[in-house]
Amino acid sequence: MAITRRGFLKGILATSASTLIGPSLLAVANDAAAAETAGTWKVSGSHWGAFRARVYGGKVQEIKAFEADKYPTDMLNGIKGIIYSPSRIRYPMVRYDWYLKRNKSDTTQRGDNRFIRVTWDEALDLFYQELERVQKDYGPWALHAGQTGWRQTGQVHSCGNHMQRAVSMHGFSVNKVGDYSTGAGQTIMPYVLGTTEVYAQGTSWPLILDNSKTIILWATDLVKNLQVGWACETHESFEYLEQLKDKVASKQIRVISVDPVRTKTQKYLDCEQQYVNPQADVPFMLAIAHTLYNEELYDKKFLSTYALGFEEFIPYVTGESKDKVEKTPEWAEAICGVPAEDIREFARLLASDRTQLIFGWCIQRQQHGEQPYWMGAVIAAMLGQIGLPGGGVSYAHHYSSIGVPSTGAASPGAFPRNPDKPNERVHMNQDFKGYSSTIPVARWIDAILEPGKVINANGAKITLPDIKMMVFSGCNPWHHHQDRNRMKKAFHKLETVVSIDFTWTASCRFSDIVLPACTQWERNDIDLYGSYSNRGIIAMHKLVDPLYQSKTDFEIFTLLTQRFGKSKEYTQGKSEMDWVKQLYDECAAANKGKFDMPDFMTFWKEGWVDFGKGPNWTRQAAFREDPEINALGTPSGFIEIFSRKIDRYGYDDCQGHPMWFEKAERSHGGPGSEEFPIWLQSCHPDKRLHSQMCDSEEFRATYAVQGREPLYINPEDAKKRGINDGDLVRVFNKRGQLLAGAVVSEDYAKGVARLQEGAWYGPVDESIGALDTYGDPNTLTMDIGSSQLAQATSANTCLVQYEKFEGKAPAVSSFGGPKEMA
Amino acid sequence: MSSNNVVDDKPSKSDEWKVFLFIAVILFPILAVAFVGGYGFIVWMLQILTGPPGHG
Amino acid sequence: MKNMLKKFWLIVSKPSVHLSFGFLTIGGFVAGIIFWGGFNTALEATNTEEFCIGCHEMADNVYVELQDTVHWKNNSGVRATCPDCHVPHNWTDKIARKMQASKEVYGKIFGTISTREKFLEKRGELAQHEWDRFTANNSLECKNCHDYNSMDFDSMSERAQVQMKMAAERDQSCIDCHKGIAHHLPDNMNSGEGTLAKLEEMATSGYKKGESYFSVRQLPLFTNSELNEEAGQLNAATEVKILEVKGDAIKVEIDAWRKTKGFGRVLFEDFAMNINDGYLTKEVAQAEGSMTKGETKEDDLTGLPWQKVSVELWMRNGSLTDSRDTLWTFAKTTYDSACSVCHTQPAENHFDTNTWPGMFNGMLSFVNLDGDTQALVLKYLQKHSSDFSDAGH
Amino acid sequence: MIETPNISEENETRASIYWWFATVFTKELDKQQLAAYTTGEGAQLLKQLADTAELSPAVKLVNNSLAKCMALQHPELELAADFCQQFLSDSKVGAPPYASIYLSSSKLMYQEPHEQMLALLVAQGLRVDPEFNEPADHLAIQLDYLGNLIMREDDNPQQQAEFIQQHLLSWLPQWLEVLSKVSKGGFYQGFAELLVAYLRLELQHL
Repeated sequence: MAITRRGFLKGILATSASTLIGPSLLAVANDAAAAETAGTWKVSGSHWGAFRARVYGGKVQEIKAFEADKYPTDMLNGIKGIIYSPSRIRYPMVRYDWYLKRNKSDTTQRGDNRFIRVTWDEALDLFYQELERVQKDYGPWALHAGQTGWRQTGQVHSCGNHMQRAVSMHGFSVNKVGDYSTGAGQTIMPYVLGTTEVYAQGTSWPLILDNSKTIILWATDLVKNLQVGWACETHESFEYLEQLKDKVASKQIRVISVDPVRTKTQKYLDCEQQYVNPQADVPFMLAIAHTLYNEELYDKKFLSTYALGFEEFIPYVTGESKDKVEKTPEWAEAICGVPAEDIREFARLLASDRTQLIFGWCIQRQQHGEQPYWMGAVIAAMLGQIGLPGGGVSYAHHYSSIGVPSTGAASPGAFPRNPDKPNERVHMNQDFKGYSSTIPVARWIDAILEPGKVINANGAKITLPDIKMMVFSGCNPWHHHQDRNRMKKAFHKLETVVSIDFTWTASCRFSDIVLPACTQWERNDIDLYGSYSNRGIIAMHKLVDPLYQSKTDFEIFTLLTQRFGKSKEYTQGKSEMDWVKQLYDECAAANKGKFDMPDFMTFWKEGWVDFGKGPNWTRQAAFREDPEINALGTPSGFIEIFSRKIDRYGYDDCQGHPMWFEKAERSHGGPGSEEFPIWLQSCHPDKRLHSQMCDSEEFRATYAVQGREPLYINPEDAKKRGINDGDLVRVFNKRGQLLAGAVVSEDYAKGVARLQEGAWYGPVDESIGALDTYGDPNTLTMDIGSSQLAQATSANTCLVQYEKFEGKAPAVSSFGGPKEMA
Repeated sequence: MSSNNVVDDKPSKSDEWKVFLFIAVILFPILAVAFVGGYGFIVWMLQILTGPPGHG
Repeated sequence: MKNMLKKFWLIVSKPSVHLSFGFLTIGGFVAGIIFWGGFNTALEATNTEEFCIGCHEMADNVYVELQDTVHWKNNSGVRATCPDCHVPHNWTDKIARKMQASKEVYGKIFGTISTREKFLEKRGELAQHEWDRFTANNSLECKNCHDYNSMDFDSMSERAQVQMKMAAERDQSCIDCHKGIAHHLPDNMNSGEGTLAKLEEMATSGYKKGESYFSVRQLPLFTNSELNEEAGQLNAATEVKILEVKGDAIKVEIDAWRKTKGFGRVLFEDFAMNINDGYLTKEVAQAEGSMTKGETKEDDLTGLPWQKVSVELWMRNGSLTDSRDTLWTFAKTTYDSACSVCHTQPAENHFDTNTWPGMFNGMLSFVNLDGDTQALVLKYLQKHSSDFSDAGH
Repeated sequence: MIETPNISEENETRASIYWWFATVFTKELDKQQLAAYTTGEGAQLLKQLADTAELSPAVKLVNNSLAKCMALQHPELELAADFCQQFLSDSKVGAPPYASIYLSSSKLMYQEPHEQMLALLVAQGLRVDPEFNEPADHLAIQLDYLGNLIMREDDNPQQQAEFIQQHLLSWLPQWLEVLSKVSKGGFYQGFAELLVAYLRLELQHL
């Protein structure tokens, strides 16, 4: 070593940089950690399916469907792309300008701005200080921590529960009622059939298969939507769909899909389609009622025994009510596009034998979305088959294993959402200063923009609160809410927004404090499989430790509550595994004597407990058998074709009985269709759960077009605009504009286009009206309440125009972390 | 029988009677009860190991 | 002694000299028959009620309790005695059980449950043995008399029908639901198992004539003081006025409203409010003179006619409390904890009284509540709805 | 034995320089460190490095942007925001320093480069400090490891050269390119260029 080989190092002393060299990032490995096995198989699950995963070297290597799942979806392939996405939130971060100026920051920068990394301690201190400030400077009316979403599966770490329990232990805040999926349906149906219907167990599939002669799939795509479930899904319904396919082939059951689109289900079953113009189902239904009535095909005895208000409804059909319009098939044809004679034939078919009506949720996610659901119940009541196996009406057979017989087993509870002692919070202030403490879920943007405004909702007067701070956990409103550009305006008015998530959603980019949660596969949990069939319980083994600086929801909110001295109350002194075990043990105790469950350790090792198959069950059968004892939950206890209660509310957009109301926008000759002729349908996606898994790059590439969300369009419409399959298109209306990739398909009728909801929002810049680069349909949708009754989302009342996109397309900015301002 | 100290080659008729009565009236009934009881006891013990009697 | 055995062996091991082959065979056979008869008689003697209550432990505790139950005295005159339920009918299991009884002999000698206190102390453990046995053999002894296949579901009350049909489908073990059907339940059951027991704990004791009380859970109603003619069912948290106390039975007055559409079987707490107070059988609801009928008016919101009624019926003395507050506290806790599994549950006063049944039914798919608790929680929600508190929004 | 023949003072210096680079790409600068770069030993170190022609353009970039930054109200926060933008966000809006993003076909994290690094660490009886909890193909971990390699008792220039070529220069040029697109301030880009130039210089001597 006599000669220094590197002249450039001359004079630099090894020690000279001591203050500039941090501690080593490496540590000596202990033998145990170094010992590698060939990998272990662990059990876990997701909304897309329960699965087993091979974990090796601290990494999820391979995922295969759980053996009880005989019909796994290919979405399992997207899971690794979620865990190892480069868009994961790796550290707690705070928006730079907010960090400097707190609640007085420049909020117009939101969504397109700089963040800085902070430590967990600092981030949680800031979060706590903001809760404190809002409670002290304003009051409970200024904080809205009530928005919740689909979370990840697992009952212990259910993120909404954690956030709400922790925030509630600090003080009161604004809450919501309803949800974005079924807002109109769940509000109207209790008036008509006595329950929400949309979340109720339906008649068992075997009974439908054995008894129905005709099945009407009304705006429902079973095969698409049953791929995902509220709990760890095992796809039991598909067994019955397979049997139905056979029965359709052998002509034992006639299935008709009433839809402007050829659905995945229609193609799978190889069944018939009854095309109907978008948003024009109600005229079609009224004409069916007209035919049933005129041709005396309706069940008078059923109506008089089980229903009220038919006499008040029928003059509307016969044209004797105040609008003096007879709802004849000819009248309907002009609106719904179904030839009058076909409508009559359709009505006769319904009445000819046992008919099961199955509705999806799409048609209640539109303006006046209450009406088609109500009218569906009226037709079912006229047919008189409600309560019979394979007859009547269902509003949820496309959802979370509804229709698979329930075992009746008790399912595991959840980490409690509410504080154990409701009246012991840090801040006891319950003075909402005249504002409402609960608002319809989809009206929070209205509240931010127009605080103090009084609106009608379900018979009540709601005074919209002046929200200053929002907290979101596992909730992505920048996916599920309507009208992005309106949201941008609203977000300019918010002082502080906190988001807890595992990946950089648009909601996180529009936030001030962003906290990294780990994914569901980085924690231990317990869940059921077969959400409505209660088929069994599954262990959700932690596959790998939380990556980067992410933490479980349990830990995040334990640390937050520590800051106001409530962490012990929060956790009840129990650890994550204590909770998993407790939920299991409580479930075992509830099932004792009915379903044998092994002790916890055996279960945890085995990974699951199966309860077997349940007995068949018919919806409303008890009511049919004895309408007095088993009265419905309606005001009268009977099916209410006419609701005096709704009538007395005096709303012009939802009256005493189902009616046809023209929409604010409607294609095929309706209002606004001259300027924007295309109806945009934003239904639940085929390859995601809402917005979940959109970030999984490789999987997204399997369906994206030129890296954009596919826009499904009709060949004739495309040709007229010079668009070929695979072209980039700009879709626009007065509310916004977006880029999408064209998929030209005969499945879509003229004037109909589909962009599946859940596509992530990524505007070119933070300005209002900016072009969305990936294809989030809610850039274009309308943010109005369905009616004064439900005040639900009206996403499917939306007209657009589209054109071939020319020029250099901006890069997709939907996926990835915070972006510096241009 | 205590008066008979010598073992005869041939048992007397009364001896045979006595033995017969002893076996038929005392010994075998006792044995039978013991056997049945023992059987019951064994089943009981097995039940302790394998749980109470089940159905079908 | 040795000689005696030797002589015995000599006689036994050789052919008989004096006694004929026929005599020995017949004699042995006859002795066998006599023995078997005696054995069986003795065994049966231990299989009688008299034998069972031969010791004061049984006579003073479980036997006395049995006498209050339907297994002792009922319409049909069939009585179940101790061994009918507690001794297996299958021979092997019966013999094993008899041997097991040696433990009981031991217990008797050492006075394990010689006093009421000792017995009560040990009741839980003893009961558990029997429950385990019934669980394992799927309540075989019960089913010797009560067969699912022989049940006439139509003649059962609606509530029983639902439960029994469900149980029958799975051939469920009777003891799953009917613990304590012939004897009292162990004391600690109240704190340990089930919400039913928790509800029962809230009941007050000693009811005064003329005072008003509230049911802690759903309770059967009868037309007679012998409590064997069914009249319907009282719902949870329903107010009743006590008119008469007669041993185990009490006569109560229920003031309620009913809809006059149909049979008018369902009783409601107030006019035009679907707060369920219980229901009557068709016969009682339709019979002339079974109730005092008051004013009739039409409910404006449904157009249905309602009628004020006052019904006097008998029920079992018990399961009543003098205030609804404890019931409401229990219901609120249950609502807050059990119902927070899914989405945020709506505040009590978010809906009005008649909207709650529909909303609550919609929530039930996700929670594990038994029928009594469901009824109670629903009534709590209705009684705290926007009709009773105006700060809902 | 004050000096072992194999761990020379020079090697200590070399290792220190890698550890210094590792620190730069691990964490934002605090006020004290920022001061060290404007007037203290950091400035001196940069000055010494700038004496070498190959390194001087990069050092100039660092110093220029530092001077610009110091004129702002919160220089250390501005630099922290730059750091966050460039290294802590994802590959579409930043240039996260993970080999997997640039070398794997899936563009996901924790891919083959991570597993290769993990194998190297395990072979040396090392692992990533649980406090740091990053994948093993994070640039800072790779540099830290390289420093350790230099400090090992057996002089192993061949091994060092291979490591630099296979595990660092295999992706750093790509990274540098992405960085130059997303970087607004030149501070961290300067450091990145300095690192790559330094590695290339090292290779010539190994």
